[in-house]
Amino acid sequence: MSIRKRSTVAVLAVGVLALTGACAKGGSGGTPAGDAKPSAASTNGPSVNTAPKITIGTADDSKGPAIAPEGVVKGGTINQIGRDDLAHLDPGRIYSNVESNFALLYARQLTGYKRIAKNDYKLVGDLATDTGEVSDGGKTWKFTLKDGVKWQDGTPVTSADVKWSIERLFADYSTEGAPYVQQWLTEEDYKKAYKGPYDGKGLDNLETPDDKTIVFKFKEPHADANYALAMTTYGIVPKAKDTKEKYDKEPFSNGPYIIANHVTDKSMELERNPHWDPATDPIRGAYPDKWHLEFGFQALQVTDRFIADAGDDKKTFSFYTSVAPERLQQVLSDPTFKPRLMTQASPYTSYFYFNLDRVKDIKIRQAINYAWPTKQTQQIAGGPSSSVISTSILNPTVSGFQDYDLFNKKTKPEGDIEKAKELLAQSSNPNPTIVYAYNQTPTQERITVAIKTALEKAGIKVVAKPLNTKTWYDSVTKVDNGFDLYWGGWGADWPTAATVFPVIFGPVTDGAQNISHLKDPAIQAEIKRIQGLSDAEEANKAWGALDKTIMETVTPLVPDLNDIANSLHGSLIGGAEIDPISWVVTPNTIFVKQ
Amino acid sequence: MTAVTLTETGPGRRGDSFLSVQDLHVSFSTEDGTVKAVDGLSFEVEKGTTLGIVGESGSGKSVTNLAILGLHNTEHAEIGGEIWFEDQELVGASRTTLERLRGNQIAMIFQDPLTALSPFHTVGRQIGEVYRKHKGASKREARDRAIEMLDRVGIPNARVRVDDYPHHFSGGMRQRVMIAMALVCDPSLVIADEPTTALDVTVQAQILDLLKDLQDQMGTSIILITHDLGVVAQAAHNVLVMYAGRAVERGTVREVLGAPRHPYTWGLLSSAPRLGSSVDVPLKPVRGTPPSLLNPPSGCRFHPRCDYLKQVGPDLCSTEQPELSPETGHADACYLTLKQKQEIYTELMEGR
Amino acid sequence: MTIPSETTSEPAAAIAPVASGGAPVGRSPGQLMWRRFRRDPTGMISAVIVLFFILVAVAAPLISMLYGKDPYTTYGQDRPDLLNEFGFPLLPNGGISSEFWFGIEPGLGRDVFMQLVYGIRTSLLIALAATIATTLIGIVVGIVAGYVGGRTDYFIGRVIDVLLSFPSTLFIIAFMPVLENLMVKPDEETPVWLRATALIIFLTVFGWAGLARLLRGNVLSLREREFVEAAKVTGASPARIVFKELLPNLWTPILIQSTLLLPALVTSEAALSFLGVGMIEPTPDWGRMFLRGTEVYTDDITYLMFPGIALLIFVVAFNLLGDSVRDAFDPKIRR
Amino acid sequence: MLRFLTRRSLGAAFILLIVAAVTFFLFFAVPGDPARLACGKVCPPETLAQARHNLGLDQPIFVQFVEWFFGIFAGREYEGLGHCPAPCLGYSFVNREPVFSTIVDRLPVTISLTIGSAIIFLIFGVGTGIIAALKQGKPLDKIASISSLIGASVQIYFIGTLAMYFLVFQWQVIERPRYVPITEDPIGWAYGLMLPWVVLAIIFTANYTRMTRSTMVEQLGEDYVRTARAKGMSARTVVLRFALRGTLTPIATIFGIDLAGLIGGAIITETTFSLQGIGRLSIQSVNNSDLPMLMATVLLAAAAIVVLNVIVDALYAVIDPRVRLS
Repeated sequence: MSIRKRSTVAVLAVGVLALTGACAKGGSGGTPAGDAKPSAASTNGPSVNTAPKITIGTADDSKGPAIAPEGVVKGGTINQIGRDDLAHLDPGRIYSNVESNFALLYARQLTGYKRIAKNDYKLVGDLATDTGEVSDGGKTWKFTLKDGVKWQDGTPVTSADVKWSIERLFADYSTEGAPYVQQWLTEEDYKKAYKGPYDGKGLDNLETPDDKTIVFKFKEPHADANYALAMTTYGIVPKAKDTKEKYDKEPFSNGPYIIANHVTDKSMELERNPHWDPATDPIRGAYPDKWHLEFGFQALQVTDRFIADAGDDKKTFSFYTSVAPERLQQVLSDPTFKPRLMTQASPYTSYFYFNLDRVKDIKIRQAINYAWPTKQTQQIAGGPSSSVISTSILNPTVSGFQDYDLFNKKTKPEGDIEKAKELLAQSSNPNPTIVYAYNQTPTQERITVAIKTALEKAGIKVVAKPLNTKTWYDSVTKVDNGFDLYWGGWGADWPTAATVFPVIFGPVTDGAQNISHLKDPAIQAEIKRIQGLSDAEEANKAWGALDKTIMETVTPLVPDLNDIANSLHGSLIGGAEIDPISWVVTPNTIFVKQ
Repeated sequence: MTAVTLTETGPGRRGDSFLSVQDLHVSFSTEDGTVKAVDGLSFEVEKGTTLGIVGESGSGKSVTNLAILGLHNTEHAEIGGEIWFEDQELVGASRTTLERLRGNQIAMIFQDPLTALSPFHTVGRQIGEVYRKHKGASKREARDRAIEMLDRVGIPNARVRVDDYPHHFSGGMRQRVMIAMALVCDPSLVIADEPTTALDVTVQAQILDLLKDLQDQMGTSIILITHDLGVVAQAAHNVLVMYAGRAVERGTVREVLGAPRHPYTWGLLSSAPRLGSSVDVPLKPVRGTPPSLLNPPSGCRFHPRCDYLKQVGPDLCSTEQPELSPETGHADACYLTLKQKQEIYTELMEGR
Repeated sequence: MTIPSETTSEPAAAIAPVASGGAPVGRSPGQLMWRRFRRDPTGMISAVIVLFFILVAVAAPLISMLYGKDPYTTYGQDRPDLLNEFGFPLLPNGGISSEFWFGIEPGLGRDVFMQLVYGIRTSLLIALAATIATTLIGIVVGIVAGYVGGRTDYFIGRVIDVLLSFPSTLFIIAFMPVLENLMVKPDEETPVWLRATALIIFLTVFGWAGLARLLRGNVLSLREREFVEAAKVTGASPARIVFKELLPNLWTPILIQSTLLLPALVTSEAALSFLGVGMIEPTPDWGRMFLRGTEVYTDDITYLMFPGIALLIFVVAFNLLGDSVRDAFDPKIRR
Repeated sequence: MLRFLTRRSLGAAFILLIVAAVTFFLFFAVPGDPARLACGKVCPPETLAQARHNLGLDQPIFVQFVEWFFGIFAGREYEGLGHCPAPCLGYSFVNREPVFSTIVDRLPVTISLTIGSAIIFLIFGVGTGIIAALKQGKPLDKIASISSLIGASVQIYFIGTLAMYFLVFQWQVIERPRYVPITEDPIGWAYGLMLPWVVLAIIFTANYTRMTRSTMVEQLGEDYVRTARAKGMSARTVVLRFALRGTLTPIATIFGIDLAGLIGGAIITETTFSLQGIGRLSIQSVNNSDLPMLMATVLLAAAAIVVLNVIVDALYAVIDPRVRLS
């Protein structure tokens, strides 16, 4: 009995399946990118990018309660869904923007940013009565604690707690936090200088004359110490309740909420802290009664739940999950989502740095800037609605930013090949070879293809070096890394250019941030000069001007695109806004409509 | 020598014999055409007697008996003719009636005990399940019955061995288990398909004696299929010689072995060594090879291998198919006259 | 006990010729296999499809020349009228048009038809190389273990056990960088073949154990057979025994296993690329097309259909061919 | 049987030790320093050294392995994180949670995925195989062979994504798959995992149909099956008690391998349906250079393979009494 005949039909069946499958409706029309019709996203482009005005607030501004958003409703339970659980809850071990933003709910610092109105912020005293008194030419900072600031068990917050919180950052278990105040109090490699307070020895240049006052005595003048102390790393921890490593799991709250329970990677509940007094807190609104957070959801899952907006999802938002790329087109072209859509450009900056030790000829660097396939890379990253073309070193959100377009990236985003060829002709090597190293993710792989095609059109040979996602950062930050061009990003820890230029053009050592190895004496002198200026306004204006001079005289980098975060929230969520400084949805103004 | 035409299959039963096979046709459809394995076979079995069916392999012996039990796969096999068992017609019988019959009234013993028993079940279970199925016995009763049957067929300390698996038994023992399994429901007919071929001579004798004793005790009639004349001589009452799907000679053991009338039977006998004959007389096997059943030879199927075509006359054998005659008693299917048959046979005998 | 043996006797005059067919003609197993294979329609059809795929892979540059496009140029980006602002093809059905027969890739805008054609090359090359390597190692180790026996057999047996206990996919994902790092030379560009060799090495390392164990079993049983002992008795050297006696008997299981192995390796290569450890841009690769497809399927399902259907037909054809070869080679094994 | 089990489990333990050792030492050959991830954006050398010490990476690799190994049996003392109880697989580099509890937390998802799909593909696979064998050559046999052929050639990430696209998004026939613990809501559990089960089953069913069909056809030709029919057993008993019994051995072999693969974490399925199982956990451990988690997931997968091998071998003896446990 011939069994073989039976499978003749198999081949035909497969053929039929192929025909039906291929002509299923796919592709999706929409406006051709070419004719640059301003799409929904780009119209609100400019407002997305206005710099938040940050000024220093007075003692009066430091008084609570926080300014409420219109239509605010108190009470109810607010839900949050996202992918990752919070890796650290101990303020001293927090450095990422997501964890810092979340820490606002249970940890307070000496100073903080008070929201006056959209894009209008003031640095005010949080636990401190004001933003501190500076003396001794910027070396000594004195803060006085407000009355009525208490821990969740009712005990008052004392200056001893503040001193302890700073000293414990030197202990061996705490390695993740920011290093600034510790370095200013001791030396660059602060962990060598002091081993933490647990053996009874404290820092002598950190004085507590009485329960309410704390005095910092730095080795050198630091005009923006009050900004630095607003960082979550310097959140205050109770001396009596410090459980060292375990504190990272169960922090003791002096903020509006207490962490009721936490199942790692699954869920977390927060309840009100009875001893938190709104009158002492100018920053946090704390309108909902309860918080319920859930983790483990991919971007696509979160987006679909917000699109559906069913049942409890109406009272749900997500701290940092932006609309999944697959849904961007659907969400942005449908006006009904507008009231539930938050859009905010990234405060962080990213560049394609040249290795100035290897790419010595400025003409070549400028030619590459002209030939850069900005539009193509923008298209790969999801089109004009998910990233904005940037032409400067400073991010528009940094105070003192001045806009300029030296290499007409905005007028010819697809790359000006003729201008590039012209420059290359005048340069020392008309068709140079560039070793371009990139972090090997699927998107970066595709962007590399676009860069290679564009630069090769201008006669520049590109040698692409994929680096494993884990080793990419280490190998790029080595001084003699053997590459000519590589991606690098930096986020200002507080919104002044003082934390940008001195860092990305600072000392050139392995692991440091100055990966373009810019050692131009004139530029470094100018940076030193501006750092010394005491008046903030004047300093910011000078930083803005320096931005343009660096790009004109050195062109150490090609500015990368600025990502735009588009994220949705439930229809019954009010006061939801992506904080322009931390680029995460702020918990201070959010509330649940009944 | 008139060709006796058999009456067409009459409506009612023919003869009062215990089992009557009438004009049985069994053919299989294969890729290369239809194989006519059994082409018009008729025979009878009397109650309590043993019928030996003899023939070369491929002569349709086993196919016939599988047809009796209706074990052929109906998709590929067409079965014609009638089989009457007591007063039940089997070819047309429904599946359920056949199932109720098999193992209960008609049982079968297979040739190779090594593969015929399930390796996965204990001997007791395999015997017991027949008893439970047909007699509705409980597990306990079935097990006792199995032990009793194992004793009967001569397996030592049956109470222990009942829980052993087939591979724990030797070839002979396994055949005894087969027999125990066949006879557990006291069937009235047992079909033994070459039960002793796979065994050595000493065990073969024991098995045949066992069958004989059981027949005497329970009166079961037996169909013994074999290609070994010695076995037939020793165990059977009547003999049926088959060749290429048809019966060529039938009669009692004494008639067929004593005074065979069909050239093929002569051939069979002359190719079997005789105890008495002298050692250096060469055995004379039958010339040629068994015919292909795809397109069997015309006329008498044996004519290509028969030495006596001349005596019958010009090409009668190769055109007309001889029928088994006479109706009852010692019959054969050959155009040679009775006298010619006796002369040739006696001449053959002197030669030995 | 009459054994119907064939003897010629004098009065043979009237013997009719043996009724069935002409005298049997002697044929080598190869010819027999080919005759059975030719008579099997499915086998032939699948062989044609497989040949078609191989032909397309070999003639890819020719097709690219005739079709006028190549898999590397990003058409969608160079010409503004192809992709909309979100990077998806403007025309429906994934941008299928007379110019781009299978449409264009969302984002980079490369031609899907050419990606598929060159994709066959990548998958087939890697899978073929890995199959050959796996089969060779499998044969050598299998025979050595089976034939030599004793301590080496025990040792090889344990190595096989350990190898089969590794979770291979997870292992490849975790340790691909290790192999890559060993082979990369800092200055020049990472060559395409580097990633391919790494893949082949990993696929082979985890592939040979199964075949080796199977062949060891076969060799163990063959070793006991009389004809091998006979060869030994005649003083044949072990090498002669292995090549002249054992190997010819192993061709059937070897061929059967390799026809099974090839489609399996094609799918695992695609799976590894899907998981991001396979071939990297810009080498066209089906697995990576799948990865991209699953990212954009909600907006452009057609892009996912092409690699899906292509791989399905490719693997079905191979499986069918494997079935027919197995059947032709060893009809006793009823699938 | 006992002697067999002890001898084989010793062998299994030995294999697991080798797998663990190879994974452990190979981990340190992967470029990149895991400590770097546990240090902030700006990471001065001393802090990096501190981070490396906290993760125990500053000790020689061999010492780390020995400590890790004994940790499993005797538990381990961690500086600052306290005692990690007996089956201590260490603390994850990422969230400093005991790895063992994370594995225990994620295992139910993978187990549910495994059990659900296994039931489906066993029943349908073997079932269709039997029917195809009984109805050999008939149209039903043809359909079964075609579907099993296509099923065996289809890829999870293709058919899974298609199922998601058509069933979940386009026609909204079924909700997006998610995991609901069976203890809380059994119906929700089944409903949530139905789609992944079916998709997984489609691929595996194909193998079982082909395997059962070919072995069953062989078994039906066996003498003892004919004897069974000759004994008057009903067709159903003949197939299920006799013929099927013979096909169990090859089915057990491939079932052991498939089950081990599924327990080790169906990486692609869990990614396609975004289920937080062991598969996803293993990928995360690779991406985050999380050594303890990687060791745990690799060990779990290897243990599943090895244990199931022993079980399958023991099963052979149960299925076929002729097999003696050598």
